[in-house]
Amino acid sequence: MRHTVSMFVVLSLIWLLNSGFFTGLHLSLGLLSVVLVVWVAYRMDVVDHESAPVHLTLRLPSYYAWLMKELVLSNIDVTKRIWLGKKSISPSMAVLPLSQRTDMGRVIYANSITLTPGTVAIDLNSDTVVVHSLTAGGIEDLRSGEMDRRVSRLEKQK
Amino acid sequence: MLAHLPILQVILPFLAAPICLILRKPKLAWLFALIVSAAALAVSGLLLQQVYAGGVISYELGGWAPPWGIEYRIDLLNAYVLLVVSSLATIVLLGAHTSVQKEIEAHKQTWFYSLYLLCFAGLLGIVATGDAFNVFVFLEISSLSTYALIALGRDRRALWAAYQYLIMGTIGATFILIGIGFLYMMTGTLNMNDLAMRIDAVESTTTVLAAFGFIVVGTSLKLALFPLHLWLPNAYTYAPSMVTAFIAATATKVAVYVLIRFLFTIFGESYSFGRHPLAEILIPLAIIGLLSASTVSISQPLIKRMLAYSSVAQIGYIVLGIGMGSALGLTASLLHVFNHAMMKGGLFLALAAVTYRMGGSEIGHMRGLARTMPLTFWAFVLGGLSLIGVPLTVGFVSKWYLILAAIELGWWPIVIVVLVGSLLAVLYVGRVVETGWFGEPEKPGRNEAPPSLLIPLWILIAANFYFGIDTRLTIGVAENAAAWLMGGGSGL
Amino acid sequence: MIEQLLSHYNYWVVIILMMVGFYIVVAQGNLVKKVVGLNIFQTSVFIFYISVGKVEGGTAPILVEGVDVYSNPLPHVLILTAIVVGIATTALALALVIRIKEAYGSVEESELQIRDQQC
Amino acid sequence: MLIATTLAILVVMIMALVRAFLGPTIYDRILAVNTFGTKTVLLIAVIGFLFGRPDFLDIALVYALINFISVIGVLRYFEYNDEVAAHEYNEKAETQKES
Amino acid sequence: MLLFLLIVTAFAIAYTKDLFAVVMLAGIYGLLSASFFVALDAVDVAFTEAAVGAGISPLLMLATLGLTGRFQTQTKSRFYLLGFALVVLVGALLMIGTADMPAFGSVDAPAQQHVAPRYIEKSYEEIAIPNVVTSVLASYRGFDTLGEVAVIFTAGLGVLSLLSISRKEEEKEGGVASMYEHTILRIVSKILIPAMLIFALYVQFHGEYGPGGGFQAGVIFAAAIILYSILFGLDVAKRVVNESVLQILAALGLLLYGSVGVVTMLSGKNFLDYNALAEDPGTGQHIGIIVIELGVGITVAAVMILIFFAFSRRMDREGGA
Amino acid sequence: MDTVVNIVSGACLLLGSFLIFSGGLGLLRFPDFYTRMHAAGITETLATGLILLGLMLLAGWGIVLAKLMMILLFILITSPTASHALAKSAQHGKLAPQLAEPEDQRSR
Repeated sequence: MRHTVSMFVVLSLIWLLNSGFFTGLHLSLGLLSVVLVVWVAYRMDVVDHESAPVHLTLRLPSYYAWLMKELVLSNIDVTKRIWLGKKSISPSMAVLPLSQRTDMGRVIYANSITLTPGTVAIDLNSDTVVVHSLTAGGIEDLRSGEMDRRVSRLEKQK
Repeated sequence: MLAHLPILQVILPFLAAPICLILRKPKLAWLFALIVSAAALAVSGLLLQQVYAGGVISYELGGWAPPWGIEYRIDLLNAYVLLVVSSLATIVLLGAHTSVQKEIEAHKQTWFYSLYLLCFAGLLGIVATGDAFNVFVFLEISSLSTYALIALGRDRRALWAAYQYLIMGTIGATFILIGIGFLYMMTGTLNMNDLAMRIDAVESTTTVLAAFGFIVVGTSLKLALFPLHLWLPNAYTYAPSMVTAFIAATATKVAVYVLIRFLFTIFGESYSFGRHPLAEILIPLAIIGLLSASTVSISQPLIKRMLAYSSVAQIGYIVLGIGMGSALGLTASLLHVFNHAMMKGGLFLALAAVTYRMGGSEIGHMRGLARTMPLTFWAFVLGGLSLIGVPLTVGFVSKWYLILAAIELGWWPIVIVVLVGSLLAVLYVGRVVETGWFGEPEKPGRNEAPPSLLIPLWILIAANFYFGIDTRLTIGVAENAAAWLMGGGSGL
Repeated sequence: MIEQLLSHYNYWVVIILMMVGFYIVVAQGNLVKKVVGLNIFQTSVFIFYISVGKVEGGTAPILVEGVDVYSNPLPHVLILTAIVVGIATTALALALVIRIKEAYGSVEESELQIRDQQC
Repeated sequence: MLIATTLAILVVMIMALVRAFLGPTIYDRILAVNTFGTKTVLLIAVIGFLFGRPDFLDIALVYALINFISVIGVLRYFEYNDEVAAHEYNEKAETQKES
Repeated sequence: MLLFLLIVTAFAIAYTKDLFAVVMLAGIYGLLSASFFVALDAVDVAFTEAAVGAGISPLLMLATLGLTGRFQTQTKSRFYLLGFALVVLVGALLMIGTADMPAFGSVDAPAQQHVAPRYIEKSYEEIAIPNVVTSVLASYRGFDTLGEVAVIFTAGLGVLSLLSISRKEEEKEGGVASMYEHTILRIVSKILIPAMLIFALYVQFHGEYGPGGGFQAGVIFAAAIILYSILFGLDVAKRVVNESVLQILAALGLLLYGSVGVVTMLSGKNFLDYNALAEDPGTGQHIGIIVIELGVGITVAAVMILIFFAFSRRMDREGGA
Repeated sequence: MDTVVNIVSGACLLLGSFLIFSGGLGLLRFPDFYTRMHAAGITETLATGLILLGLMLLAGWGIVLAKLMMILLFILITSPTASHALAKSAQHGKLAPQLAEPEDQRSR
């Protein structure tokens, strides 16, 4: 039920933000649409903690703030290497452990890896992630495990 | 409701198609389709009557006055073609159930009727509309459904034929679209009547010339004029029998209508023939097509294919009439549109009956037909006579007018061409008749086609003779329409 | 001549696109590629129509305060319809291609012709 | 500034296009198409501002959406054909060795 | 600039033998032409072309390629030379045509003079919605749009009749490969799909104000479902949206559109004259447009999903065999 | 105030353009598929973010801002997902990355 409500809220928000029309007609059409979509989503069996991650909402912003910082740094790094040319890169691949317990957590972790330029998560298993990195240093950074810890902290205290 | 006749004409089969899909039971769908097309036939009869009584009918769709909205504009010419299309569609549909049951897989039968109605509605839409772009839309409805219908044929070559037709047809339609675009660019309107008026001012531009070229080539592709006819034989041969009967009788005729409409109404006779050597292009093509297709059809082992080539030849006659650019020639063409629809519809229905009983329509299947299926056989013979153009049949009437038109212009060689064409028709029809009469049947004993196929077949054959003798309706309408198109008459 | 070229440049481009598309349709043997060619051909016609509708200095024909030059909406409407027709044709053509592949085991025009003559 | 950005995006689009032509593997092409798609999204957004009608961002959103779906779709069909893929890879590897 | 890219892409398509790459390039071509439409102020068209030219049609082509093989054999068509001649001929005709054309973008070209200005000047008065394209599409030329829906419906039927298999055969078929084991995709799309659906419906109901409308909404809606079926497998998707229900929906959409016309006719006005729907013309037009756009949306979504299902079922069958 | 916003947004756009261009360059210059993917990555994260941010500043409060946010969010969610799917598929398709051993790198 919690998930249904949260999905309902999110969908309504999307509608309102897009629409910008607050007349009776549009609001009622919007309500109908949201109900329809929730119903379809129910049939699709996609309404659960994975599609409507309420429990994460509060912690996400601080994580994203940290991620942004990482993003900027790694962007600068990769850009530098592009201009420096082939010699400056040392592509490498590694299997890294991960400590998240839920799929959701793993996905956030893997996507964060991919999102930061210079590293791409290639394969995701239940306790490892295969990473390809533009530089050997990228792998080392990940190995230090800061990102891993932060993501794991996200999913704690359900 | 009488005021809404023009739109009812199209919208009846149009909306019946989705309903057909919902009905799900093939028999029910058939019955429904039949009732609807009979209603459409009635509407077209009423329309013709109204046009006779009160002149051109204009119907504003959506209540918007042309040229801002789309207009349906029924004059004598399209009322006549509407009648041809809806009567043929209804008659063919009458026999469809029996044949379809045998030729099309059970779970596809409702789709067949739905597509059939869409095709029918598309053809009617092309004819009824007074808006150039609307022609394109309905052209595509009818074409897409035709491709799908052809592909329902059992032989795998049906697929290939449908694909080829699709490619050619789409190129044709796109050419027409380019042409319409050019016209719009130069005139700023899409309404045919409006176009016709505004085109005079820009007549001398090369853009209009290019539009003219694209539209003529595009429609020629659709109507299978000689070098552009390559899609036709395969498509007709491998489509399900009923589909062949329907499209052979109507689809090319509607394309002819589109050509006439563009040449005479929009561009105007003086532009089409006065300014450009259209006659010098169309007539040789028509003649070559006529003679070569007739010759080819003599040696075809598949009777359906033979008739398909004969259709190409008959298109030759029709285009010949148009190419003359005279009122008499046009009359002959319009007559032949109607007459050819009747005879080809009849002949293909006869083949449908043969296919139904014998499982195929190769020359071998025709052996001894006179004994096993006498009624079907005689229907074929009589239809064949009409195709040859024996007096008392409709085939004679239209050829007679064509000859008259040629004599009027003093083009004697054309008279000879027409006669030679008839002679060739004697050969290819004669070959089938001979096999049917003298050949030994594989399985002796009477094995006549079921009445549900024989009735529509004989209706068409009878019509061949009725309109061959009582020519008041057809000639009257055709002459008036031709005169009007040439800018002489009043549209009555 | 140069002036003509400049003021009509995108019509010329459209012509080139049309020719390329048309060439793919008529001269390529692969059935799927023909369909792609057909798409290009049609799309070029769309571009042509839309070019006709463009008005110098105009904006999209959705009315707002303070703007009075709009591009011509009519070609847009026509092309919306034509795009739909195009995708409909494409879908049908591709369905046919799949069936042809199943029935003949090939989607090359030349091979199809050979296989048809055999039977 | 907007014009400069538009130009930059266009240039990157060309680069992606070049990558799509060159290949060499099919994955490069998919990558290029994906990049091309996101750049189109940006382009539409920027053009909207450039023409002073920024209220058409819906289109950009649709592009982003369609782009994602196509890439996923492409991969789905490619996995379906992955034997072909392996075959192609081997071929390419050989040609690379030769060169 | 964009045009130049278009040409390059078109030539590349002509010369590429790897059909997979051809389809990719065709997708790019779609995106390019769509961007070009935006640059020429045709936002609605761009919207559609993006969804169709870069989305649906490459997907369908890929599905076809999955079944028919990736590489084109080297042989050229028999009609190679003839084809070339034809192309040159057509090109020549086109070039002749351009000679007398009004210059690109010119304000006083005939196309801008006769019919079009009225739409811009009067449509707000008569129909009371700001998007002129929607006004013309749904009201002034509403019948064309009805035809367009019929075209889509026809195509859907055609594809079904070509690719369908009888129910008995269908039951025999086994499981279907899906990408369910793909964790990241699964979770991300679980979040995205509902958002796409709501976005589609937003597009559906705001066609009067911005770019968009029934057709675009239908395509996006279908795209979301298609994504779902790609990821979770055809069988699962079919359990969510039943095929026979889709067929009926496709028919109903068309009927809904048509019935608006019938209703207006019964209340004494012409076919599709929405003024018959309410006392006040503005309201009448608005109601009419909303209803017909809904009809368009339903049919388009249903047909697109049907077509995609038909294609991908063939693939699954092939894969299982 | 307006000028400040304009300058900041201009700066964002410029920087974004530079980054996006670098990414495009990387797409061309890098030696194999996997490394190119990283290059594409930078065009899709920070560069996109900056450009959209620049536009957001121009847009001011309103619906346009909301939509730009949505686009940004959407790209931030889908782009790594797509890259990941692509990489996984490439690996699945047995496309081996050209790995550089550190020593190897130096010797070149």
